[in-house]
Amino acid sequence: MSEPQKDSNQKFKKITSVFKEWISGNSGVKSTLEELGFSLLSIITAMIVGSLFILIAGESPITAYQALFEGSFGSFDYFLNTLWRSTPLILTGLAVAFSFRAGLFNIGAEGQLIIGGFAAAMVGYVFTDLPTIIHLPVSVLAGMVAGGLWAGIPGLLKAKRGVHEVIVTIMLNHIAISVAIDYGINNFRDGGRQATPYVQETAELFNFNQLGEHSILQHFPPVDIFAAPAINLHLGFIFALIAAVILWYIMWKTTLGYEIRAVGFNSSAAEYGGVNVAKNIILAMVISGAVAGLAGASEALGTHRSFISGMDAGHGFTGIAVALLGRNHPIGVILGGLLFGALAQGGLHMQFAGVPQEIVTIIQALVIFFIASLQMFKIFLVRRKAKGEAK
Amino acid sequence: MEILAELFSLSVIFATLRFATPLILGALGGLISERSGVINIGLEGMMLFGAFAAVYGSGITSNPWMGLILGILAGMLLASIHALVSVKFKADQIISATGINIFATGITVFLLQVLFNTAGTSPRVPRLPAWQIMDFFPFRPITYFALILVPLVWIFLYKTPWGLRIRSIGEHPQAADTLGINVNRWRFICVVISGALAGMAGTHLSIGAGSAFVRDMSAGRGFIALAAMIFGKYNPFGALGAALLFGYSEALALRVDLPFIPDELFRAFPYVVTIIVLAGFIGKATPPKAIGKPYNKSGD
Amino acid sequence: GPADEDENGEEEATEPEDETLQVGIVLSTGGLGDQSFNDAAYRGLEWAEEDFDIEFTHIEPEDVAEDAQSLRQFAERGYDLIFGVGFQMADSLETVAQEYPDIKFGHVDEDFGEDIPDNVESLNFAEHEGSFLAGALAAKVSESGTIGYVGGEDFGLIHRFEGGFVQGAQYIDEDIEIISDYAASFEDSGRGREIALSFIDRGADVIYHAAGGSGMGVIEAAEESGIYAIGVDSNQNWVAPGHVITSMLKQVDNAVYETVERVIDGTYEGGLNREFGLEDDGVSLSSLTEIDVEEEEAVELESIDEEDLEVIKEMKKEITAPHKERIEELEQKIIDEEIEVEDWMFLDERPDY
Amino acid sequence: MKVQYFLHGEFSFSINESLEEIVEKITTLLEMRNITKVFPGVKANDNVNLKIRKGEIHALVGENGAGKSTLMNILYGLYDPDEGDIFYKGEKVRLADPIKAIKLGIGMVHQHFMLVEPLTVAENIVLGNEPLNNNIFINKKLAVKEVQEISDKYGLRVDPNKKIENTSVGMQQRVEIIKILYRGAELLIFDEPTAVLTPQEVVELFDIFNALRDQGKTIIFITHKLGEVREITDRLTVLRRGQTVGTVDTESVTEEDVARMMVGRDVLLRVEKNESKPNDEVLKLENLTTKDHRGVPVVNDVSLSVRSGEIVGIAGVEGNGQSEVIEMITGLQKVDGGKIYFKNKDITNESPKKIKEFKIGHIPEDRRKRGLVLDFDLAENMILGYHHKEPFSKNMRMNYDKIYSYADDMIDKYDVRTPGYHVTADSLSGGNQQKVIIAREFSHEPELLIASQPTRGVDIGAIEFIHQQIVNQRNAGKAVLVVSADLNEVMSLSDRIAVIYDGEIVAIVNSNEVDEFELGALMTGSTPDKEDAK
Ligand SMILES: Nc1ncnc2c1ncn2[C@@H]1O[C@H](COP(=O)(O)OP(=O)(O)OP(=O)(O)O)[C@@H](O)[C@H]1O
Ligand SMILES: Nc1ncnc2c1ncn2[C@@H]1O[C@H](COP(=O)(O)OP(=O)(O)OP(=O)(O)O)[C@@H](O)[C@H]1O
Ligand SMILES: [Mg+2]
Ligand SMILES: [Mg+2]
Repeated sequence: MSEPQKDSNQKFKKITSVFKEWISGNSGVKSTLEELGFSLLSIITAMIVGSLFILIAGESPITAYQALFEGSFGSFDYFLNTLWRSTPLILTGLAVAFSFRAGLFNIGAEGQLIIGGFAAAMVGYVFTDLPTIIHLPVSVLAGMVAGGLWAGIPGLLKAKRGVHEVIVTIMLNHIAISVAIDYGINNFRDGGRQATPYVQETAELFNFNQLGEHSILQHFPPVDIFAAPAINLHLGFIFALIAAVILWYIMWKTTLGYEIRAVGFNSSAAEYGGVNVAKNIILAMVISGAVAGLAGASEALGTHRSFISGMDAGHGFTGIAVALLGRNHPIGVILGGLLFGALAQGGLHMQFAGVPQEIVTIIQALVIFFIASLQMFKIFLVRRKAKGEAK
Repeated sequence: MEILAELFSLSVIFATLRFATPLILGALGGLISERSGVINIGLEGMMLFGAFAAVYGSGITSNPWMGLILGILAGMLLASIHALVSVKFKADQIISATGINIFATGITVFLLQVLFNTAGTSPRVPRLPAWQIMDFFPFRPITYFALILVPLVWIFLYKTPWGLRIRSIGEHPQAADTLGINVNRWRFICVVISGALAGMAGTHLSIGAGSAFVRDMSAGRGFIALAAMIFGKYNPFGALGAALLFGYSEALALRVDLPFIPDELFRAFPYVVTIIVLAGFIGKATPPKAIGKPYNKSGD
Repeated sequence: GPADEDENGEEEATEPEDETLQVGIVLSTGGLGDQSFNDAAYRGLEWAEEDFDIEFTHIEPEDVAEDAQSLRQFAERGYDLIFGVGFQMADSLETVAQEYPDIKFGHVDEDFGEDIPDNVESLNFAEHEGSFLAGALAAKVSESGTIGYVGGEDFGLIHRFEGGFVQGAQYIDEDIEIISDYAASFEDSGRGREIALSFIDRGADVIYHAAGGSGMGVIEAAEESGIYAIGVDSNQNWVAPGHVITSMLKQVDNAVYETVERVIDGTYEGGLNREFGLEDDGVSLSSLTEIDVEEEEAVELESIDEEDLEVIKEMKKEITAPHKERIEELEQKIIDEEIEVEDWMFLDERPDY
Repeated sequence: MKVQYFLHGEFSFSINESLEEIVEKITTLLEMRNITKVFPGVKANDNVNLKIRKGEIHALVGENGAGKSTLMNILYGLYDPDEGDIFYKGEKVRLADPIKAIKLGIGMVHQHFMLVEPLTVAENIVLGNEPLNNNIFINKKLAVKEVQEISDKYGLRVDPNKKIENTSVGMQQRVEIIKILYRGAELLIFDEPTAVLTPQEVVELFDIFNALRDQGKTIIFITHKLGEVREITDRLTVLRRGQTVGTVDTESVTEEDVARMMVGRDVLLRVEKNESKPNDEVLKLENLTTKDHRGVPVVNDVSLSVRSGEIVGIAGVEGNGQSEVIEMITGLQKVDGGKIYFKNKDITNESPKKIKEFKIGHIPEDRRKRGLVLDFDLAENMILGYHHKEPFSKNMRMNYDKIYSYADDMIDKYDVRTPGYHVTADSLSGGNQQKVIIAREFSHEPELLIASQPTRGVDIGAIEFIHQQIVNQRNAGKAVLVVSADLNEVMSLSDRIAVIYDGEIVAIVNSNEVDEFELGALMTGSTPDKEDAK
């Protein structure tokens, strides 16, 4: 603190090291830009191909994309709602990415999200006399714990029994639906909604459009811009960002992260290095599941104020794509989540322009294909460059 | 006693086979792809797209056999995308297959709207005829195909040179490469075959057993097929056994009321059983060694 | 918010013109093609478009999180009348309606109770009453003494169908065997078919479904096993000619049409929960004796041919016509409140049967 | 003028070529001319020239990363050269893929075996060229028969029906050889075939080489062991940093000459060490036993002690239990019977983490599998096993500043050839990977150092360095336990040698009291009393 110069230098170092780590080649900012460029290029390519489908549907791609962009970034409200839509995607993306780093494929984020959402909503509903300061954290934690335990099952089986985690997580996705939706909602709902009862106000995640109502904040003029009822953004988004930072910190700054990555890359070497492989596999799955559970809690307590059937909306699977788009790095995952969130948010506006909403789904898939395939193009370019340099 | 009789009644056995049909086909498809080293969690999407195309084909030609062909072709088409992205362009196989699944949900509903002007259930179309064999077995053709394919796939994998090559490619692609076997071409072919089988499974859902396309009608069967494949230890007969077990528990669940277990939870029974069996008795299903890794010849 | 309504409105290509009534409808997830209330509500607007000076736009939210946004988008774009479909959307609609007191709203399938906002008209249907008749007919038609019910997802509204059906069947025959199960999905026709086949294995010869796309499987199973199915929501008699003895019609189309009509007339009354039952044909069975319009339409659309129509005619004559009087009698009794059909929607514990 | 030459193919001569040139042309089977191959960031081959004569055994030597494997992979059609031409039997050829090479009669036994483990020997051999029944099914019988024939003809003992995963390394190598003979190879390339063999197996391999040469085959032989070059080859070519240093007749040079050519300076070929001064007992194994998954003992009743200030070597043919002994000491494998004492403390079945804390350093036998996380950068690899300790971390927080500066130091001190600590271990050559491990294990000043195959696949320059480091440890009063398949290494490093056979220690001898062949005999179990027992 006494040496601000040095302090900021170190900060800069840290920031650049984040980027460096993001790029596997460790070759610095230049290739980060390249990376972004390629992602952008593949998104553009996907949209060009997507426009073929729009033409098939008999609409104008230009109008459609204008609406898409308008709807996701066209106004402050829309932008905030893009953030809102990306919240569960960032969280499931982080969950999947974290497990990937440990060499595990958590295809069960979907199930963990469901179980987490259900647990959070139940805790949020059942306790009636708790103050917010206790009720909210307890409800959120309930979701994380439930998701974590749910993911702990495949972790445990993998670590102790060598059972492939993919098959177990697929099974658990189906079981989660049975437990939380078929059985859970059926036994706890009141009224005709296919949902658990609304959670108590004390367990609701704070919505940004309530900022103006806050006793202290309402005197700040800028707070007004949040006042629109159309804004759905809630505290869950902040949780997602915090989760990204925490996971990044765990993964790259702690011995736990070091050990998890070692196990992920080479469990024999990790074992040789004194790492308890089984413990780390279980931990990695539990952490991953807890984050997916947080996604469920955030949707249940923030977006729907209850656990509602259809709430998962395939976020767990989209999370796989988000994680891979983001190269399993928290920053990449946030960007990937934002992209898919923007597609979802803007997709609604595209419908108003007469384009079937499935276009959004198709574009999501195309983005995945092109990001993946353009990797090839990049390798080609890099090789060309290397050859040039070597000569 | 009645329950006991029910456990092995003909109707349960028939229902088991009906449930198992798409699972067997999916599992065989997954098996061929994964034996060559390419993970195929895109079976779900290929099934769904196959189901749609079969309805379209049967609808416009009024010939369900054309529907079958189109269903198979559709599965192959999606599989070629998966192969192109993951084998040729060497992208991560899981990301590519995830893309396939997302794409299939989007494209089927999109085409439903463009072609049938509905987003939910297609019109009914001519379905494959029931083939009564010996006045006894009451199945649709694809069920027989699935059963016949099990030994065929087994013979293909274990008795023919192609099978030998495929197995070696999945275990040690460099070894195959050094003997002049074109690893990536074979992988491409295997993925496309798996798409054909998944497409056939989807066809069974839409115009084999049924007669119309309903959005998202694959309803997770592709994933269950994958589970059957792993559960069956990457062996065609093992996959058959696993698919039959899953089918059996589903068939039973619909017919027998078990005491103590709420109905809704009993639906999860096959999945729970699978986990318990995997954890307790069957032990490890060892996947092919080179699975999931794109093959790079000469560092290119 | 409402403040920047103008800004947004101006840029839109679909800016509503002044005279024409602009109607928006947000369908519930599952969307168009569900052969149920989404389709029916949409159809009601199509009719209205033919008869009145209106334009309408529909939106299918990608997931439940989009409901409120979709409604609000219509409001922000200055639509005059906005419909929401499905009980899952009710809370969203209530919120948005309160934000835009000057816009009129309509909602299908949820009773808002006393607190209904002044600018909302809710359209509700006594599915249990219609299902009662379906159950009664099933019991009449069944020769085996075993009938079945297949639901889609397992929740309140769908229990209402089940409840009506069970009560109707038991009214006719106290000892009738009724088997029921839920497909846990509105889209899994494969499971719907297998459930129906398992019923058939257990002797069922009439099966009623309230299972959306999964119900397609039920009808297919009935057709291939040579037993009878009862359709739901829309007229499904033509789907498997000769095997669907009737359909429990839920006239969402009429109701929606009439709401538009009232807005055009200026007789629209907000703050009202409308109930449509047997009395006003809000729910009913399709004709047990005559060919219905929808069945004729199906021929025009070439979904079925004349021969199929003959089969339907024949079936009606042989199978359902003999029970017409009894069913009509029951209908009257319900209308006269001589028979009280219990609504199972809010039951915590469904009775054993 | 065109001449049909009886050995191979057609040659064209111009009238003004000298006789020498013509003879050269006729006897040359293969010529690689100005070959250049670039990998991202590396010029693996830089204008390399190589001429191979018909019927010779030609050694290709050079340090790790000199470009030997790359050159051979180009010849076998696996890599496409960026520049340069290949002439085979006088004709310019383009080797687009292995099929082309195989058709021409070129076969290669790769450094890492190219065998599919769950398949049988015969299946591996016929893979890609399967004999058929009805044009559809593999004719297994014929396959086995053909394999048997080749096996008989060249004296290559294999069991055609055994699965590869159940065969010894030596047999796997013979399978590789049969694989290429089955395809009618004339020119056989061997990339470091002896690295994994026992002395006896090497002798066998060389017999095979001779038999092949007698049958008119030509052999290119890559090795790091100059004794082997001396023993079996006719000529040798040296590569250094991707370039050809030269080709010479083996007889005309000494090992020192070759070593100098390879590294560009003088090299110490023998380990220099003085008399050992052993002190207290540091490690004591008492009746150590472990069983495999079938319950068969793999290590049986092994007792051994290592004192401070001495190097004890374990000699043995691979697969006789030495790996398990090491893994039991280091906590990586469960001990089923017996005790392990470290400085009189019972450490039986302690966790690997605990064992590390006792200051027991371990250089594992398989650096790629155990020793390194290949996808980690060097810095992270340098702290593997010590990552939870200060200064690298505190309270679970990693301190990367410290880690990086430590890694820099280690790279300097242990002469790791790398652009920096930020590259992944994967991108280093084998020798340099080994140095990373050595740096890591030595820098924590172990009381007991366990070194398993410390120089396997490592070039002479690096071997010299690694051996010196090990001797330094011993001189500093540390206890050292060395396991090596390389007899030379065991003999020159160790003060005492324990010979292990079939899971049991069959003899413990002073290293200056035995010779290579006595040891070799002990290792294969042919001790007099053993034979009596049978
Ligand atoms: N596929 C590849 N991609 C990138 N670089 C490579 C590749 N193969 C080899 N190299 C690099 O090319 C150089 C030469 O490698 P090569 O394998 O030919 O060496 P070598 O002489 O066989 O070494 P060793 O004695 O260790 O086997 C090395 O610097 C190596 O890192
Ligand atoms: N794709 C690659 N990129 C960079 N370097 C590579 C690549 N593939 C191989 N190499 C390097 O090429 C060199 C030669 O590889 P090779 O397989 O011959 O190993 P090696 O150095 O001989 O080690 P060892 O014999 O101990 O396994 C090694 O340094 C290896 O790391
Ligand atoms: Mg090499
Ligand atoms: Mg080497």
